[in-house]
Amino acid sequence: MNAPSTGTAAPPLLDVRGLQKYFPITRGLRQRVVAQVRAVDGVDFTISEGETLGLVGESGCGKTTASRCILRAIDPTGGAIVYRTRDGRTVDLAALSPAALRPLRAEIQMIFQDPFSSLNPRMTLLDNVGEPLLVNGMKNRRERAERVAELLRLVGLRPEFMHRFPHAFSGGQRQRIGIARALATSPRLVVADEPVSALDVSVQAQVLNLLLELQSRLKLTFLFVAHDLSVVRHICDRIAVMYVGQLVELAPTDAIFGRPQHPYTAALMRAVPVPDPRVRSSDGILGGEVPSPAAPPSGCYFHPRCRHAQERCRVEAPALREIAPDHMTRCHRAGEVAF
Amino acid sequence: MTPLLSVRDLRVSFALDEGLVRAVDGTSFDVMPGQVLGVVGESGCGKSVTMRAILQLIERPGRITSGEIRFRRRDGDNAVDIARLPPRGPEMRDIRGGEIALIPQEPMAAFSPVHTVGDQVIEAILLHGHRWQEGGRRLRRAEARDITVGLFRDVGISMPEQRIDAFSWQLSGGLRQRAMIAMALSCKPRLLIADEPTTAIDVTTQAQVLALLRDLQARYNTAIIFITHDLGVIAQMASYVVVMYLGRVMEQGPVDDIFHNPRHPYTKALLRSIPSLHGATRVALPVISGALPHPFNRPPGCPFHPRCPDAMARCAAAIPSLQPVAAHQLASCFLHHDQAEPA
Amino acid sequence: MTTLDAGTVAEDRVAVASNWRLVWWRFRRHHLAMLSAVLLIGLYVVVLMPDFFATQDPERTDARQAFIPVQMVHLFDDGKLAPWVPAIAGKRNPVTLRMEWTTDKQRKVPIRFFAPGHRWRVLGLFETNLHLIAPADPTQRIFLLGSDRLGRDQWSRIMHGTQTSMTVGLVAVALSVILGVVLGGISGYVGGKTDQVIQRVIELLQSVPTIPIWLALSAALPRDWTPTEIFFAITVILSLVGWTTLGREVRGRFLALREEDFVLAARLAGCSQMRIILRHMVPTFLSHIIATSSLAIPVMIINETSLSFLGLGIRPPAISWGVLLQEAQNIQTLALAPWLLIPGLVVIVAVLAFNLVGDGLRDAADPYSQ
Amino acid sequence: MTRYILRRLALLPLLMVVYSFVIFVIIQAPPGDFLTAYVATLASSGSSMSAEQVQALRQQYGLDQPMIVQYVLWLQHLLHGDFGLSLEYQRPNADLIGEQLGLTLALALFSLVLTWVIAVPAGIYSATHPRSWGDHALTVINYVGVATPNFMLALILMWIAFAYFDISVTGLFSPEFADAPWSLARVLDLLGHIWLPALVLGIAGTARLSRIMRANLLDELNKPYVVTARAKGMKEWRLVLRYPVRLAFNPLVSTIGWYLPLLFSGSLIVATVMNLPNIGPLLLRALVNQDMYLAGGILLIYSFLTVLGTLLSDILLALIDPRIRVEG
Repeated sequence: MNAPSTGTAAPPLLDVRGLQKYFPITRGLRQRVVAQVRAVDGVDFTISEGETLGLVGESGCGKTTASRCILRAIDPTGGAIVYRTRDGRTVDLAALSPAALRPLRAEIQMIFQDPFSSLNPRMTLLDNVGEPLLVNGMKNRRERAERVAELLRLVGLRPEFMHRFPHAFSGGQRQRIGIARALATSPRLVVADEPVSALDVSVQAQVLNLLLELQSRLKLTFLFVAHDLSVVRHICDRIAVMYVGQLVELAPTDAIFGRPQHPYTAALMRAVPVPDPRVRSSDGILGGEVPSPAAPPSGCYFHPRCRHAQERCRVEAPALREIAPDHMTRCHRAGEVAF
Repeated sequence: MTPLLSVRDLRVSFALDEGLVRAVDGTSFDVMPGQVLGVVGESGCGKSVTMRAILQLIERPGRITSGEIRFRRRDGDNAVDIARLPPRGPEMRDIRGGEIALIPQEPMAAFSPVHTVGDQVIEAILLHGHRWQEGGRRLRRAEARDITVGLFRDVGISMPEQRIDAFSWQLSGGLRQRAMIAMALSCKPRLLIADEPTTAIDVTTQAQVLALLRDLQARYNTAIIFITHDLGVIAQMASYVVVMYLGRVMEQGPVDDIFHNPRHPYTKALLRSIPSLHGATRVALPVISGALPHPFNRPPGCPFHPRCPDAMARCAAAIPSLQPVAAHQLASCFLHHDQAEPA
Repeated sequence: MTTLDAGTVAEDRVAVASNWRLVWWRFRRHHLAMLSAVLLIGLYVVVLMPDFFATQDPERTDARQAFIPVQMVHLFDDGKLAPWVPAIAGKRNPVTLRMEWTTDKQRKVPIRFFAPGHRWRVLGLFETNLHLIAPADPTQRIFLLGSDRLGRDQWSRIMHGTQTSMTVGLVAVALSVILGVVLGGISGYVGGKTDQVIQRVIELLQSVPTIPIWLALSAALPRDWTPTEIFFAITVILSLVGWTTLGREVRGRFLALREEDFVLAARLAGCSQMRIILRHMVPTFLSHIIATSSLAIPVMIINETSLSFLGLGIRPPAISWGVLLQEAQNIQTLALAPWLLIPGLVVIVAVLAFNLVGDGLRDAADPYSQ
Repeated sequence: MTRYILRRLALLPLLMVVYSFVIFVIIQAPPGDFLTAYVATLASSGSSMSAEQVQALRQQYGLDQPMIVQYVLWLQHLLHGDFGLSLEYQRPNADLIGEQLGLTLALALFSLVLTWVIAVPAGIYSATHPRSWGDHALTVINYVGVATPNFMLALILMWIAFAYFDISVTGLFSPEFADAPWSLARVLDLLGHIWLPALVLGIAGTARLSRIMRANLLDELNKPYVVTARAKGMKEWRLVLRYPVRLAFNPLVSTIGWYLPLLFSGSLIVATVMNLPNIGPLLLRALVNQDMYLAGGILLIYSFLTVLGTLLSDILLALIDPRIRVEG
């Protein structure tokens, strides 16, 4: 592990505390609120400068919603998102007005999942990649073109491409363009939302390599949202696992893969088919289905599917606790049994 | 052993306004009775089109231009050439659903949203009623309904009596795919084609569905063609693997040989480029350079040669044919033989 | 990291083709739509200067020249280029005592192209007497499409009717577009209560039988208004109901676009609301708006024609296609002078052309759909 | 489902109040009131009315009151089924409208049925045989059908019938049945006449509907569930009718919502041209003669019918689409 370890002297770049996002379910003509979908329900984590935190879970677990809250693409219902700016101030992103937020946008950028819908098809690469520069004050077109050329070279594309439109490029190339746009304003924190899951296997490796290379060259900090555990393991320093809107485990990559401290994490890892016919991964398949975040089960949300569940798990909701140094888990029985 | 299904030099092309797309360009492989054959490849490699061709479900502007799809309807019988059967004729309809069944990719879209799932399964049973009812009497709807409830129970759907009257959009992704599997199994097919059956569902649900398929396969000894882009799924499910790229078979062989002794540069590169749960982390992965070519822009010669690290002058000029390279392994690569496709 | 090989992307003009160029390339493939577009351009040239195409004053009446049949233009005489129309021969019907006219191909009335005739003003700027077609003898009258019961020249009247009807369609749609884009945009962008109110208004307007309401509104127009005032009132009335379709379309696009990744990317880049709307959203649905508008024009034309035909739209002395068709209301007259239906054919052709162009545009509007 | 219908029904009176107000404003808009027009009519026919008489009538009708009071008065009368008196005909408006309403409805409904009977099979054929000669022919017919104003079509048909076959295709009855009491023979005579105006009225709608059907069905035919059904081994035509056609039908049912207003609009013109017994021509005369309560009554009837039609089509849609039925 060559990234800086966490929780030491320097304060974190991002400190998310009790993040909540509820979506109301409305009925009828008067839009009466009948229920709340707790998409994100009290999530805490920190990200240190230069590290990559993986946010993992199955669809509907709230990982995407949480990452969009951090970007303030959507407004969180509650909680704080404390961010340390380039000039050393700490601000709560969750509390900022849109106007106060705008200057900070340059520091926090996003890489999208779908390389086809994330670029404006009616704008050339120069305009697509150069737009963040333009709205952040680089009005001179020549200057902008030079910077775009530099960015394209950085992500492995030819600068001459800048006068082309996105439709001229393949999925992998478009993903590079999206990365170039995200890097245009020299951000410090990059939220990557499933950046390789829409790509073909042979292209996925190219983009993963590019992300690793850019991180070490530009000292980037990544929040890496993904569902593919092998990709997450490959690229992340620490991993946060989400289940029904909550964080269930948070630990350094080696620790979590070496000795998961939550039964869901363990089941998730066992469920990944190993690309080696000599290794059979059949034991301990997780039964049942992910519950709806509009009506989660009592006690521990995972207890109906957990083979280690006891009476306590049914009634008492476990809190996130530190089971080993830097290793957090939300399980009553962690440490008692091996998962 | 004689193969159940034998595909020989299959070619399928789509005549689009912008030009001709050769989606499948000379594909050959066999499926043995009771075997799970894995077909793996990236987008545009023609794996799904090949499977649709086997069911004669290619829609205009696509058509099978040449090749054979020989299928043995009963043990000991001579095989019929599906590629020669009229797509909408009675024999093809009898094979479809009756002897070769399909598990599609998107269980959500694969059910009609305005008919109950039970209705759609019952219909499949009634269509091939003679497979359940020996002696000519037509199957009654109530009987088909009972069979469906049994099938639902078989594939692990709880409360099958209630679920049978549900609409597909009222079921979870996992249940939908189970219902789809029940429908595919409804007429005891000899061959099951699973077209990326777990791509649209989550990993824990995927594990359930894969376990179910393995279990059913062991119970009924049905042959399965399993199509996927996920090498992990292939390794866990298949006993024999076909690797496709741009409409052609690059390599095929027993699963262990493909994963531990790959011969074709494409297979090798593909296996190396996936991050695993065990390898070194945060290091550069070996990559396949370049991108998949646009379908209108097929390279001449071996389709993989522009991205191939071992490409030779000859690779751009001639197309290597699929030849044996080991006891049970075949590859189409000039590194291993010098047989070219006749021009 | 090595620079990617560009060989996979052909270094061609498609790569640097803008959205509008792609739309144009796709539109060009629809041959019928192209043909229709040329026809429409021709019609709008007539709109600009109907007098140039008219052979005489559209209001000139002559009871002795009523119901003259179509005088077909012939280009060649004896193999030489010498355009002419056949002369008219009249005979009084001994039973009905009505004049009945036939064309006599033996007697030729020579005509000339780009020749002088009655005086008119080009776009109201300067005076000229140049016409596309004029009889060689300026004292003579020719009736290329026959004459009506008052002996007015139908060809010239159709030219002037074209000006009115095509303009009504265009102006009414322009008003609808303004209303639709503004209200639909507000509805889609603001959302919430405003959206609900606008949506209910649209539903209310769409569930009303339009012709009766239009008739009632037109009937409410003061009798003493000038033709110009009536003209604008009618266009306003037409667009009052016509904007709803566009409003819905714009709203739908806004809602869909708000969810697009590239719009979110623009927001995250720090773009202002105004910039997102003008630079990202509007260009994306502009081509759809144009396509929908071009499909709305023919609807407006048919509606205007219907209202005028019923006597509650454009009123004489103003001339529109609908006004001309009032002459064809009587079946006995029609049996005598079937050419009075020709304005109707003009309506059909114009509407057909608009629909073909609109459909072609709609198909071409989204070059990124595939 | 029942709640959904009840909620929609509850909304109906509210909508009618809104419409009635808008209509009242419109019919009030012409300068002067109907008494002025009436006096003018009387004067032109030679008779006259004293100022006292006019004043008395003005009071009787509440014309000296502010507009909102007049509206409330009108609404009160309407609620008691009193549509007022026609100036021109000197008869109750309710009778005038009632005489024509049945045949107006018959024409619209007959046209609606005819439209569906022609458009749906044509649309299915076009979608299942795309780019065939039949499809191209239907496309041409559709384009021309949409482009032809229906009064134009009526004129052409009448002209051809009159000029070449010397028959009259106007009216809904043969002369001998025009004023006869209802009998089986009269109904048959009606059916023999009504199809032509119904066709003229429905031609544009038929063209639009069959294009919608074609587009919907083409969309549906590309959906994965069609592949699933084919993979079951179904017969092609059975499959098409059972799945994609069934689904393509839903958006078609919702077209009734806008198609009914279109039909009523069209029937006004067609009835005027073809001289049919219909409330359309009645409205036209009423508007021209400023017979305002008659016009208002007819406009209200039109609105009521279309609102009712939309409601029925929504209920129908909910009935055939489980996604709306279950969720709604």
